[in-house]
Amino acid sequence: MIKVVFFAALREQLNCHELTIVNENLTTVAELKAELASKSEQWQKVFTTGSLLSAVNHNMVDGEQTITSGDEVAFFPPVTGG
Amino acid sequence: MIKVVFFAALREQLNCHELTIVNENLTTVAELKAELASKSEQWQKVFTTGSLLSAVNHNMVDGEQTITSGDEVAFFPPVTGG
Amino acid sequence: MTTENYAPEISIQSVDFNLADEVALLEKDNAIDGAVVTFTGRVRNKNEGKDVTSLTLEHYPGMTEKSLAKIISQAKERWRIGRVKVIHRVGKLAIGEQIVFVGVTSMHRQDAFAANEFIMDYLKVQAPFWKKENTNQGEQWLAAKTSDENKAAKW
Amino acid sequence: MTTENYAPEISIQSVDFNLADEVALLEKDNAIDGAVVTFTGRVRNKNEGKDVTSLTLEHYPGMTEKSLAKIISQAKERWRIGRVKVIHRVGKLAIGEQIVFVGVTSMHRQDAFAANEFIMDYLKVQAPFWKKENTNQGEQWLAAKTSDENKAAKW
Repeated sequence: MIKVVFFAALREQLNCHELTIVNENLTTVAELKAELASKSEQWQKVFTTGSLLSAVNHNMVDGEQTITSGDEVAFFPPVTGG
Repeated sequence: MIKVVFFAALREQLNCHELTIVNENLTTVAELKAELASKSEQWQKVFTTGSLLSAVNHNMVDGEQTITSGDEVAFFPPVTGG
Repeated sequence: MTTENYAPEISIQSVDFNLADEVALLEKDNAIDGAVVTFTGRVRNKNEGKDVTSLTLEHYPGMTEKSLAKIISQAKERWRIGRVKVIHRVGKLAIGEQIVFVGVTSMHRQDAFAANEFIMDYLKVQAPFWKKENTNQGEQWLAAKTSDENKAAKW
Repeated sequence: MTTENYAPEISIQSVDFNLADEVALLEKDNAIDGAVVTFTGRVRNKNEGKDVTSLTLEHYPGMTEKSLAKIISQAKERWRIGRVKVIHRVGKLAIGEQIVFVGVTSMHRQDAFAANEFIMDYLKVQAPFWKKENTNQGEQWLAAKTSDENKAAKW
């Protein structure tokens, strides 16, 4: 079970802050993205945005990052704090 | 007439903050320094210190700087503010 | 990992902060550090020609603290600095309100200057904050700037 | 030329200053500048292994203001900055007391960071201030540091 969270513009575009994925066959962030993209046309569009960032357990990662049950995966646009 | 002022360690070594020079033949800061150095052995010693800085009318200058009557010339050690 | 792990160096808060109080804490019982550099970022009234009326700041609780702690720890490895404080506000902020504070002390001034700017440059590209701008032409999420990426890449 | 010509950007004073008040003045009616960088220099309790008990600061009235005005004007030519304030204290100062304040505002943070450090680096080698250190081994005038010359030469 993977907890997935979305922030900022992404959260608004998906109209979703958090969801849980139970597919045990997902082993990387890239695979999780593909799974999420398959949900609908809107999700497809959002998850093919090149600038999307991802984090696993609060660390910024790239698509190759492996994930396991219990992980928290986050997707969000480039950050704009400060 | 040239007003000459001294600061910090220099002022203490010379035991003098300010004096007036009336020699009208002095045309540069270097010449003024030589004139001051000739006052005594102590002044000679102080004015041959390589690191001495000089200012004419509140602008940092080198020995080539010309001076004219009415100028204020200052001599002091390297600055240590901040 | 709780926010308290990072106290007192990091604070994410919706309430305002007081510059003088923060600097007093950095200096308290700290006679060894002669230099204090502070950065304060505030909501500007203009951005790219638009009149801004307010900002709304969102962040990723947990990851924010972790990423700031990592940035501070990198700064401590690179420069000889004493105390550090980073405050970032979240929620809705009006024009002129303080958004972010970075304070760094050091024995020698160049360390505090460099570390402070480094922390700000990295915060800008690595800490999970997002700004929504409320303008006279509606609201919109700010786009990240390439110039910020370049500044962080310089170090 | 009177000191008033440089007001309110430069102040040479024996009394202490208040960081919060100075920053408030830099920010007042200034919603265009989102960045404020401050540097505060204080009397340290140690210098080159000696226990310092106090400092005595001497300066060259008239030239001090002129040299600081020139440094500020150079900073304004080199960076896009808004407001600047430089305060330097003179007279006898105890450990922990504030010696110098430089505050700079700008629209973009790198300008305020660079201009502030530039002003401090130039002040250190060009403004006519001299420090006498009162230590447990007697009093002595501080020697200028080559490292300060090198820092100023970098710009």
